[in-house]
Amino acid sequence: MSLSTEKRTLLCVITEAVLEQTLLRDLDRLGVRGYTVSDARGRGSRGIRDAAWDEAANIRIEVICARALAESTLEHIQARYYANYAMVAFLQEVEIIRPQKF
Amino acid sequence: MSLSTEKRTLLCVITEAVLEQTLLRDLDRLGVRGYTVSDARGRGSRGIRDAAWDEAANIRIEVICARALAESTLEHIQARYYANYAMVAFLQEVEIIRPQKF
Amino acid sequence: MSLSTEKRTLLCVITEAVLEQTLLRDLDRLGVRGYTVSDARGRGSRGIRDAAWDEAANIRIEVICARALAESTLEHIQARYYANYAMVAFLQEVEIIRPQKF
Amino acid sequence: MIDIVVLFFLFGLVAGLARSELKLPAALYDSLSVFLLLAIGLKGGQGLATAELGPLLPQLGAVILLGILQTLIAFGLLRSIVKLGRADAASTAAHYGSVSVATFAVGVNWLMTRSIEFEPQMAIFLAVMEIPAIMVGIVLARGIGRDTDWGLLAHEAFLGKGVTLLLGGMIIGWIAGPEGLAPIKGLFFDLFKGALALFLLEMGLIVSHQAGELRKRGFVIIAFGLLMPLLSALLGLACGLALDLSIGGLTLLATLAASASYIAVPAAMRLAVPEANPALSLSFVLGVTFPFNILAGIPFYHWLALQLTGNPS
Amino acid sequence: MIDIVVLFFLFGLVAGLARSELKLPAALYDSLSVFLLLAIGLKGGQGLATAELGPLLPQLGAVILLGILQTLIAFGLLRSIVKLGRADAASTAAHYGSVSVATFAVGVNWLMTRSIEFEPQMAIFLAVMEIPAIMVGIVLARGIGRDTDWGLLAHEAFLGKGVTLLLGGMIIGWIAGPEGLAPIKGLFFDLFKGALALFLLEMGLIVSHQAGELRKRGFVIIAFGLLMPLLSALLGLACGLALDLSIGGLTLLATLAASASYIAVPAAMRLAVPEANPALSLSFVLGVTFPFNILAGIPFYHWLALQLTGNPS
Amino acid sequence: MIDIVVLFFLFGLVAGLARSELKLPAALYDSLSVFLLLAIGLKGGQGLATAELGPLLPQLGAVILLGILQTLIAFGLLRSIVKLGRADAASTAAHYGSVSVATFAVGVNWLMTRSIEFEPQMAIFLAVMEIPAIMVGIVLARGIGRDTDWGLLAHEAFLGKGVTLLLGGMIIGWIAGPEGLAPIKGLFFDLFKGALALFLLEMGLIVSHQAGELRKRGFVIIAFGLLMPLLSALLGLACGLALDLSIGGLTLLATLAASASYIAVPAAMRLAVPEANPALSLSFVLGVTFPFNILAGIPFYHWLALQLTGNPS
Ligand SMILES: Nc1ncnc2c1ncn2[C@@H]1O[C@H](COP(=O)(O)O)[C@@H](O)[C@H]1O
Ligand SMILES: Nc1ncnc2c1ncn2[C@@H]1O[C@H](COP(=O)(O)O)[C@@H](O)[C@H]1O
Ligand SMILES: Nc1ncnc2c1ncn2[C@@H]1O[C@H](COP(=O)(O)O)[C@@H](O)[C@H]1O
Ligand code: NA
Ligand code: NA
Ligand code: NA
Repeated sequence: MSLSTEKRTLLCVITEAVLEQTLLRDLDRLGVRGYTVSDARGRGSRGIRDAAWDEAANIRIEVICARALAESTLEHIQARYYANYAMVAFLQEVEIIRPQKF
Repeated sequence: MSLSTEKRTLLCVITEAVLEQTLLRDLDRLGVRGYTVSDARGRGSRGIRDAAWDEAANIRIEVICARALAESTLEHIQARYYANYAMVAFLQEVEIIRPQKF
Repeated sequence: MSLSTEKRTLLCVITEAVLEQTLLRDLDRLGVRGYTVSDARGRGSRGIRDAAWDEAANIRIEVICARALAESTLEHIQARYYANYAMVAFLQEVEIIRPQKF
Repeated sequence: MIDIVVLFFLFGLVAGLARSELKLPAALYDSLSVFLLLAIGLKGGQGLATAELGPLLPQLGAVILLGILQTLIAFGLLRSIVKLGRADAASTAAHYGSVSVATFAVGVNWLMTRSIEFEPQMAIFLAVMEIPAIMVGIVLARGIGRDTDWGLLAHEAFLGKGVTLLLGGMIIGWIAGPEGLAPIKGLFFDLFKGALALFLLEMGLIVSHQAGELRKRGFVIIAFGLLMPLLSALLGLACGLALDLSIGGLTLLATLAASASYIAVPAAMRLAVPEANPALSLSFVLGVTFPFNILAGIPFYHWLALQLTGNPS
Repeated sequence: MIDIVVLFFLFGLVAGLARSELKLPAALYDSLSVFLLLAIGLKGGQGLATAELGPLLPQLGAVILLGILQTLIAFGLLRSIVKLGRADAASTAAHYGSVSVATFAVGVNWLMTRSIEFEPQMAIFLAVMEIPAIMVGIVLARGIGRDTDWGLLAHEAFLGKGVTLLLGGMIIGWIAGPEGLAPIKGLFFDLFKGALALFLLEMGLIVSHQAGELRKRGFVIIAFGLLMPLLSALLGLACGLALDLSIGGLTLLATLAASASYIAVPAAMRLAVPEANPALSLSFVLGVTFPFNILAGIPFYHWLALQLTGNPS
Repeated sequence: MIDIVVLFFLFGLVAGLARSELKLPAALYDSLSVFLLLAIGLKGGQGLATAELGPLLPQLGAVILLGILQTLIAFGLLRSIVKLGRADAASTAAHYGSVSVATFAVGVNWLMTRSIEFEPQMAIFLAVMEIPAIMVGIVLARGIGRDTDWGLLAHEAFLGKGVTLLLGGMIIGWIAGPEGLAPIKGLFFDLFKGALALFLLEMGLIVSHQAGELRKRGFVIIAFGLLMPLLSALLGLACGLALDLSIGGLTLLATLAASASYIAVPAAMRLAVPEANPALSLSFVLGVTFPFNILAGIPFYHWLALQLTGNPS
């Protein structure tokens, strides 16, 4: 007998630490009910970001929500930040067990 | 020619840092053979947890294992912790190449 | 109307922190265009790695790229490091919206 | 005049309330707390090296009883007057029956600044009073014997970070004595007040985050958060008189009694009484009692000690 | 001889260029910057406690104008001669119109080492000059009123970490005065130079990472990065003469003017003018101006101050 | 009496064995190790500023040979008597041929506490002896020329964090001399012992984690872990006598020889000889040799030095 799960979408955004407060405010405004943030470093088209100091640090934001909200949030982020910031974002399917929560 | 991979399930639990030792002991007892922990912060139904001090810090635990074990572990966690702790958990499919390891 | 996304593969490697520079050099050489690194701790077949000091710390490397490159990178890593290092790696499907970037 | 370390607390509080972006690295806060615990332990142990240990055991018994008594009283008040549920009342009561290292450090600093002596065993009292309230709180929440893992809890209590550092520091200080400690005096004693100032800056920031919770429940939290430490301080003074402590010792024991834990107890209660709401307990302890004690309580307890011993200076 | 703290900077620079694996923990760098900001604020506030505050307001007006003027000049030069785009020119100009705490600290250290007095309000100048250039830079990039969230920006500017710590430290120092600060002198004053040395070690490492960008654009960056601080220093000296500052004060105001921000401004510009390339601005500021100021600029500005006041020692 | 810093080590060890929840923030441990390396380097460099450098080059040659010899002897013993595989024997031997900064710091502290002078170049010996054993270990594991990336390894060796900080500190100390260092003495010299104490507290915790491995292999690890440092100390004393060192210098060179690396070498071996088991080498080094050296070895090597020079005090 297998656990009854529901599908949700995980949106993951990796970007400059300086954007943290701004992005979290955006998420609030877009109706996201929860998020998780962790510290990271990395390399991409905008060069090496080694977290040696705040200017060069990355964060990793994860949001679990309904597909539609994940997509609209990603679209908002794309329109507003992709051009000017070191940023990568992707979507994944996840299974959760408290559907009313997300 | 593509790499031969096998499917496993990734269980990810985001919760209060104070639970770390307790949860890891539970995982041990439930038969999990490995896990990865990292530090995080976030927001959810139990408010903002900004990791300014230990009380307000989150962790992110990842376990890769067989579907059945992931489900039973998640069920155990749900039964024991969901009611009283800031906690989110989800499952994902992953592909691995050393099936005997997980 | 749903967002038009493309599929890519996320390769995630969890391993000893001492390998960081070596692995990132390997990724460069294998043609990977970006990666994200974060700090972690954990337990596996090589025992507890609690990050109390550098020797016992883990890292978590994520690479988003085309399936073929993810597989060949994983094969390289397997051949070169699996036998002697604390290491776990897995693949996942992700959806992205700037296909030329990955 | 207001002590310099308290000014740092107020600075953090105001900066936090003004929503400044000021943030100390978590590792700095952690490091400072390790430092303060060790320094307090070393100082206490050094004193013990030259003190008589004979009367210590009964004294420890007395302060343990003091902590238990406070917990029971707090539980009674929280159930009957504040009308909290069983779990929340038990958990909050445990916070008040235990002690706060930061409050103790401010008290020590207050006395040192005024060159008022106190007994070296105060640091042991601090270590010893951290624990019993936790046990009592759990029993109050659960009754005895129901699915609590006491082994685990005893481990948490006796081998938690705070108690380990205090006791370890004390034993080192006791073995080494003043002479043996001389080489590390430059770090652990000369920088104590500066480190305490920085620590209180972060405490101010943390306390400022309690404002939301406070606004929600308001009056009742403020009332209990002010009255309980006063009541506890009186019990502490009574206990101190019975133990024949000096003025400094009386002041510190009153401070210890009046102080409420916000590190060891919340962590233990989170695990042992998970259905209690940690934000509620912390709004009492951090939102009201901690600031009250360091801003007004300590001088007042000293004044009370003077009155009670017939030494009104 | 070269100051010891500057040797630490050179060490970091060389280690970084040689690709050493040397790295300081990020939390240490953060903690040191909190420490330096607080210490500078405390020292300034302590001085203010005994100074006349009458002439302060017009002085603040003067240094704010100085910062705005520098920003405008830098913008003009960057647009017309360096041929940067509007956003990059505006952003880089804001860096130069603002100030660098690390450069200021090296200047203070340079003067203290030589027992040269300076006015206590220099620390206020530092806090006040951090902000206006940010506003001007944004207006230069965008024009007035177009989708900038000024409320947010004012918040960033006045409640950013740097300004909060400087002002908080100053107010504490001012309230407590020299006597009140005595207990924390051991941490904040006696260890100032050692902490600055460690901080500059990391700065050297950070500056070494600018080498790539520098090599790419080379000459024009070096030219502007050297000339702009010289020009600014002259403006600073003129302003200082008008304010009737002492030799030490003149040197420090020239240093402040010559210095360019690499913490507060990059963060603010990143949010307010995102299309500007942060690596470009930092290659000017960190790759050229910062090292120039601490290696050669400060003694030179002092020499200039002596000449201008007819005190050639 | 036992040194205060060693008491901190024992405290950490006991707390770890008792499974206390005591943990220092990783950033604090890292910061302390940066601090200790810099301080040792500065102190050494300061001494060199006033010393004759003529005899230095042959001395460096001698201690390099000493390190190589130790590595070869350890390899022989580990292969023939302990019966380790080639990779494990080579890797462990490299640990013993190299040196431990923490052990050296405890030795320096031991001598300073007793006002025993030693040659300033000991800090250079420390830096120089870190590296050759790594090279020898790799050759022993692999033979020459087989797929080792020597360029990379040389980089690791000469530009690793430890060597960079030691050499950088030494050069700064040498340029600045005692006078130039005066402003940062408050941080780097006055707090040295306190910082070492905190560092050893964490070392105690780390060593306590070796208990499991030790229990598994037991006797042979303890035997080699005790005998090898004694043998090495004798070689070190012989070398020191040949170099005509003072009593303090003899003691420190014996300590250096007896010490085994647990930072630089494990990291290098992990990359260069990955098939060696790092837990095995560390159980020798941290489980036995490090505690032995700081608890009993150093005073014993000093006593031997006195005997050998005919100075039995
Ligand atoms: N292909 C990738 N896979 C994983 N992370 C990436 C990738 N590309 C970029 N990143 C991360 O995203 C950040 C910004 O990327 P970019 O905008 O390309 O500079 C980098 O600093 C990395 O942390
Ligand atoms: N929708 C979500 N997406 C990602 N992380 C979340 C979400 N909701 C909650 N979290 C994380 O889980 C923690 C506990 O959530 P909660 O129990 O809802 O307070 C939060 O502090 C966040 O770190
Ligand atoms: N089943 C697992 N699930 C998640 N992480 C794992 C698992 N097994 C191992 N790890 C992580 O990978 C590291 C190396 O694993 P190992 O090589 O098995 O010692 C561990 O320290 C963990 O951080
Ligand atoms: Na109490
Ligand atoms: Na400027
Ligand atoms: Na050795």
